[in-house]
Amino acid sequence: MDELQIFRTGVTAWLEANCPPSMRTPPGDGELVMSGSQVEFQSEDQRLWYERMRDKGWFAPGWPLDLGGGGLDAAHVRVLETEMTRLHCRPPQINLGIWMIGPVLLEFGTDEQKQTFLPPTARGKIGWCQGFSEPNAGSDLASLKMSAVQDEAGFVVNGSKIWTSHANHADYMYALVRSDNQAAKQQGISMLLIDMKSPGIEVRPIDLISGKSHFCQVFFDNVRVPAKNLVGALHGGWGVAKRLLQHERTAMSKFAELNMPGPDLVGVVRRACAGSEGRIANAVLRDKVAGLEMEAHVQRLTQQRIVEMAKARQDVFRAAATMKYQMAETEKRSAETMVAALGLQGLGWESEGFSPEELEVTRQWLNAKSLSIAGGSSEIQLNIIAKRVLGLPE
Amino acid sequence: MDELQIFRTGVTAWLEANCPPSMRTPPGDGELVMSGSQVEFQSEDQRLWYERMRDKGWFAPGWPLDLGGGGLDAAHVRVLETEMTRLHCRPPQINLGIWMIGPVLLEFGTDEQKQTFLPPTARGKIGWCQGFSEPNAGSDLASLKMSAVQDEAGFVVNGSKIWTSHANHADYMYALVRSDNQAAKQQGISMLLIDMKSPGIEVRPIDLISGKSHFCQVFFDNVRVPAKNLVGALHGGWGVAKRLLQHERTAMSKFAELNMPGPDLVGVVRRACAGSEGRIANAVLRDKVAGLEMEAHVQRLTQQRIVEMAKARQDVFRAAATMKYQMAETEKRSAETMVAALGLQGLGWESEGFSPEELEVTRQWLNAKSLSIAGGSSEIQLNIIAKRVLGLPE
Amino acid sequence: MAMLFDSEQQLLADTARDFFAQHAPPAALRKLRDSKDELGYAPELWRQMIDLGWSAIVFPEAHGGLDFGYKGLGAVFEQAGRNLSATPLLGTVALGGSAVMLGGTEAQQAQWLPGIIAGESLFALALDENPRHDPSATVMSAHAGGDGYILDGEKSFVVDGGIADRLVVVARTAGTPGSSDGLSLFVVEAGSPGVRRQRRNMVDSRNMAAIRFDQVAVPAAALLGQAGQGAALLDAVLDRARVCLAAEMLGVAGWLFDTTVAYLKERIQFDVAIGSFQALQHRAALMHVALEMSRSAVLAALTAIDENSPQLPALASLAKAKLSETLELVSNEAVQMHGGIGMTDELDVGLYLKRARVQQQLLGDASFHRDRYASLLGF
Amino acid sequence: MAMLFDSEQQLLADTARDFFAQHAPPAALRKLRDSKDELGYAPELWRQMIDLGWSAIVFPEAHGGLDFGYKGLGAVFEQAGRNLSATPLLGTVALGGSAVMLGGTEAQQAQWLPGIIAGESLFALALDENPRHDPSATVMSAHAGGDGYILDGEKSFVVDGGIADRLVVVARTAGTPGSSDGLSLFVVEAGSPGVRRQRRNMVDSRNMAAIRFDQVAVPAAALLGQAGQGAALLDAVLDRARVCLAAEMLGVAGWLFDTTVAYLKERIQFDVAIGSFQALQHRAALMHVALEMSRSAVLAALTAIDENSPQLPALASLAKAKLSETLELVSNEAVQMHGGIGMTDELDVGLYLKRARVQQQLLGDASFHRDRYASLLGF
Repeated sequence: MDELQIFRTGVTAWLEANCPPSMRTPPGDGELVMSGSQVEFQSEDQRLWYERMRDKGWFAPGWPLDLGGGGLDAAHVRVLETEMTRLHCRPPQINLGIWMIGPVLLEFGTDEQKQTFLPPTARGKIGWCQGFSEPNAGSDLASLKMSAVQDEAGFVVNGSKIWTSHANHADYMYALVRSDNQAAKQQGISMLLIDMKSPGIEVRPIDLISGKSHFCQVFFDNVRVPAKNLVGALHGGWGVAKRLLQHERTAMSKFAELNMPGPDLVGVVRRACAGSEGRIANAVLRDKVAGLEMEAHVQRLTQQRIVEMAKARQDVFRAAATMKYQMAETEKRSAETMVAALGLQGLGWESEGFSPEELEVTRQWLNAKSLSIAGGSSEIQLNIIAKRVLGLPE
Repeated sequence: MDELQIFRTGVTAWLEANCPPSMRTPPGDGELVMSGSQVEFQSEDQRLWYERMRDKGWFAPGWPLDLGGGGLDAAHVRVLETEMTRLHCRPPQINLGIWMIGPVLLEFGTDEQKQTFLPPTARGKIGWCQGFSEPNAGSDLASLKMSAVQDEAGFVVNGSKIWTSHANHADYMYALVRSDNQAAKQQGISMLLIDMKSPGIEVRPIDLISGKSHFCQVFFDNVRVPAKNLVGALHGGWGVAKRLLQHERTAMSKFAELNMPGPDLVGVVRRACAGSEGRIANAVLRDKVAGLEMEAHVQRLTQQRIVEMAKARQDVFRAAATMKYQMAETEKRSAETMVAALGLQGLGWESEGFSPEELEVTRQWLNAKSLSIAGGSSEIQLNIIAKRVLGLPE
Repeated sequence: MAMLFDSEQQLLADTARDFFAQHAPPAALRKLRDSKDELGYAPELWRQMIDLGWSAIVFPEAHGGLDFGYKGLGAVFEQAGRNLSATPLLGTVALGGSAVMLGGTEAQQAQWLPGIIAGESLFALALDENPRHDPSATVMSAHAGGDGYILDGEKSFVVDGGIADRLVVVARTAGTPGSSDGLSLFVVEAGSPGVRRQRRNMVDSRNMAAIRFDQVAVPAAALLGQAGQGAALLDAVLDRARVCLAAEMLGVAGWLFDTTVAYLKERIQFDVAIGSFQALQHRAALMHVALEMSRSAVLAALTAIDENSPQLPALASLAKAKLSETLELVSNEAVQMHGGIGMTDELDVGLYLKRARVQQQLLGDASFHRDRYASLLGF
Repeated sequence: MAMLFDSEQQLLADTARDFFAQHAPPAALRKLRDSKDELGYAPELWRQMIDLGWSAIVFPEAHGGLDFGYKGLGAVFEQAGRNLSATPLLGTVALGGSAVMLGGTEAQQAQWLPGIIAGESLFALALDENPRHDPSATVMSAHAGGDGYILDGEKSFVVDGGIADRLVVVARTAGTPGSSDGLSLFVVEAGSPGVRRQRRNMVDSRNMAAIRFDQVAVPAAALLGQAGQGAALLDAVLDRARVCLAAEMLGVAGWLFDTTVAYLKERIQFDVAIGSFQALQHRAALMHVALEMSRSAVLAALTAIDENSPQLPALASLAKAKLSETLELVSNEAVQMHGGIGMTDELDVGLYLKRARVQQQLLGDASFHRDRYASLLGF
């Protein structure tokens, strides 16, 4: 048995002993712990699981031991993740500090920044939020306008960030700001770490068309940020951000499998339109559902093909560039089809007369609209395919 | 009874006496007479009807009497047309000379041009074809390249025209040529009348994906055109052409109703998928056919609305700009649906085993592809709507 | 001119446009929603509409109406739709009022129409028992009893059902569910013993109620038309309401489209207005095509009502189906083209999206009406 | 690696690509068409393919095959599709050969497979009696008689039916049309008394025949598998052929797409390449998405054959349906984006469009396979 195998055996044993059974079920909406200075637990099991993983250094298993991490190399981290997935362990906590800004600080941060921010982040003491998007900088992120004017002590920040998840509970924000108005778009941007308790910050939660959300808009009115909180070079924030967004993609793909599966198309339509032997009674609807299930099927197959191509060291870009568009559009159409199949019963907002599943279908329908907007809109995806895959001219 | 009413009564009586019953049925494919120096008749009735209308001066009822026309004003022409439609009289002949270049010569032509070309055209002695499109100038007509170099005697023409209907039977072509290479696109174009018997002209009929066609490609190799055959000002051909294309639109709308109706969607699908009581058995197909019939229905209603708006002197552009796109796309989808409903029986090319209707469905399916290409592609229609109706920016 | 408004109708449309924009814009609906208003509409607004004569438009002069036709009423519906104005117009006039007018005896009309016109009475049509519209599926029963009928059953989705004082109830006096034979219509006092109503909170805040009828006794005079022969009457009523609803949907789609085109011109990304991107231009153009076709369908159907055309059923289904498709397209594109901001409750686009889906389902969705259209045309 | 070609399969694909491009490009099909060639394929091409071993790919080594699997065969089909190459591969190998291999006894395999592999014998599957594929609708009868069976009936569309010397005929020994019980498969000599064949001229010039069987006597040894139990065998054969056909369609779609993208880059209108117009870019991108999804579906289904996966029926329907949809999209866009020139017979795009529609219909169109997929998944 090699060393990695021994490690795996140990991890499995430890997880089985320390991860409470209730933490080995898919988390419901809002059932994951957001770490930070004001962490809240919904159950004793949640708290136990959180503290045990924290004390093991496994919030950030790949970070150095002296920075509060688990000190594991990539191969060992993968073993830990694989075993957690296999045993259905929930992540003990969620923190953008660990997934996104942490790795960037490890790469670009000053020693002081590493010492100041990484150990408490790894121990769940600092909750982070991300300040990138602005009301007038969506698909065109580099057009952001939030200004940071330098003075002797650091920066004075004015402007607004939007779509900031959990900003109302976060301790720090890593933010892109415009530090040079004269430079070309991408060249005048810096990344700052901003204490959310600074005077001049106002956080306003955003209501979505589907109801309450974890998104916020954050307003900055002459907020002071010390010079030592600049990450990377002055005006070099765009490069740092691009690196950070790579981590985001990795993190997203990890979390994609996490969520409790929503209402499923076939089940919902079948219950709404029950025919004989479990079939969908309405032939037109059945044809439509079959078409959508097939779209979901080919995209799962394509996902599998991409994984195999990557393993075989083939260029995956041609295939991979299609996934976001395909998934978003299929998911939106499936949600529309569920609502249509439920009829008015799929269009309730709250209270009596609607089942939890029906209300969930409605919420999912509305939420699904964001799939083709957030994280690179469908239009951007098509542009990328046209230009970078097909090589069509400007 | 006013004068117009008296005229109407006379017209009706004359038509009933002179239009043979067989000329009062919808013309089949290729059953209309193309006039010109080599006119051919398929029946004695065709010849009779042709000669009677010619002698009446009603090939070109609105042209002056001294130019071979009928000498009628617009109101009387309308009465004649209305009565012909009402009595289902076929047009006695088809000639672009009457519908398109004739009116333009009346407006822009020199006296000599009028005297030379209009009387014989009105009597069916000159058949015309239109030389506008070129292999590399489709949607972007103004980028045409066929060159006309001036010398003392007139012009020397080199290049090629494509999509020229009936060029192989025509006596003359009215053509757009590039007379000035240096000028801006639209400013270097002239219109010439070209004798198709000139040395250096080669006409090659075009086979379409649906089979034989009346389209040709015409090649010009140092073809000489006398100076007197220039229509309008030198380099002023673009303005003349724009005017001419307005006549084309009028003519097209007149001829739109003419053609023998093709296979009808409901009938074809119903026969292919017969259910009980004349219904379409396959629910999915039925739903699709209903959707397409509805599209055809709303476009007929919109057509009617446009007519009413025009009568009420309202601006019809917002509504009218939609029609070409809507009709082309609906027709194409209907044709696809008929082919799909017929299965392999809708995909025969010739000979035994396929009924005439089935072969007609196949031809119509292939021909329909041109509806969104010719006469302003669907993309051009959408551009027009976006820019000129909605005012979206460049 | 079948497909145009005449000058009086146009005047009415203009008046309605200004009226709703001023007195009942989307902000008014938002307020009703956020305050969880019990009524779900503003009685003072309805009073103003009464004063403008809008409750009287379609009814005969003999009973105090204006006899101005459904085309006029459609003009009002379109503008109400454009502003998401909460009014009892659909339940009281298009559904309930039409039922009384078309099915009632002179005496019944005299009994109920003046109250509707004067704003003293609100009506609703209690029909749908399932989440998907299907009149022939009616299970609710009415059998002879007392000095009239005893009604028993449950209605799941009754537009304006919670605020109406009188309910036109569709019940089965004969036949079996699935057949349109045996249906009858009754006018029932909402306060009758055995009637229990529960408000349903829809995603679009439209007034909707579930109503349970527990052995509810009504007099014989409550019957509209012939017992067991109600299907034809019901169809006539529904087609009128479907067309009015389609007109309302045209207003919703029109607002969404205009707002989106305006946004395309104003929103800057990559240093240019996003409306300069050809892909978005073509999609905007497709919406325009759909909207022009939709307008023709609505106008033709409204005219068919007023001309008593035998084409009405087909045109009503055409209008409802086409508007449902157009609205699905336009509402989805509106959200997508607005990007992130389109996902927020703060922007009105979301309100229109939600209203759109409820309208699509009400009185039969596109699929229902495609099927009906095909049946009517015999294929 | 279920979704990739291994190095041997890739080598085969590369060889096939070069081979068909060189020896059987679209111009070759055009020549067969314009000369109204009686055979509809070039025997010398088939001979070369035999020499390359392509008729042997899927068959067991025991009978002279290569036992290389359908994934390899799929690679050949894709390239044949890309070039519109006219070959007897579908009828002889994917349909007829699969039937003998899957349904034949050792003796039957030994009797027929070597002939197929050596190019001495051409097969076809005589199944469809209607213009729309529907195996259970089979009416053609086979009843015991002579020293075997007497076949009677008519097959409307038999791929390669006119050139085959042996026909695998699906006939009903029991049961009624509409049921899949009672079907049986027989290998019939095409020259048997009572067999009359008529070539059908399809829009895509694909080899197709109508075949009449008039009291055709076959020996008992002509039966493949169990009498009356042929449905499962037939399904297994059809699924293999459907997947091979889907691979061929992938080649057709790929050619159309590549050709169109190249044209978008080269065609100048309004002084720029039309491929710079964003509306066309987005439509090209949509085609790319559809093609990538299609490739995954074909590879997964080919793999499922070779791995004897219980998922094969669903994956075969998935592949055939998805490729039918993709091909309809891509072929229509190819014509539209080529503009006027796309309407001419001179351009090859039209040949691919026509081939596409015939492929879409063959062995079940998208609608057939969506329905089958839903049934297989139990909804």
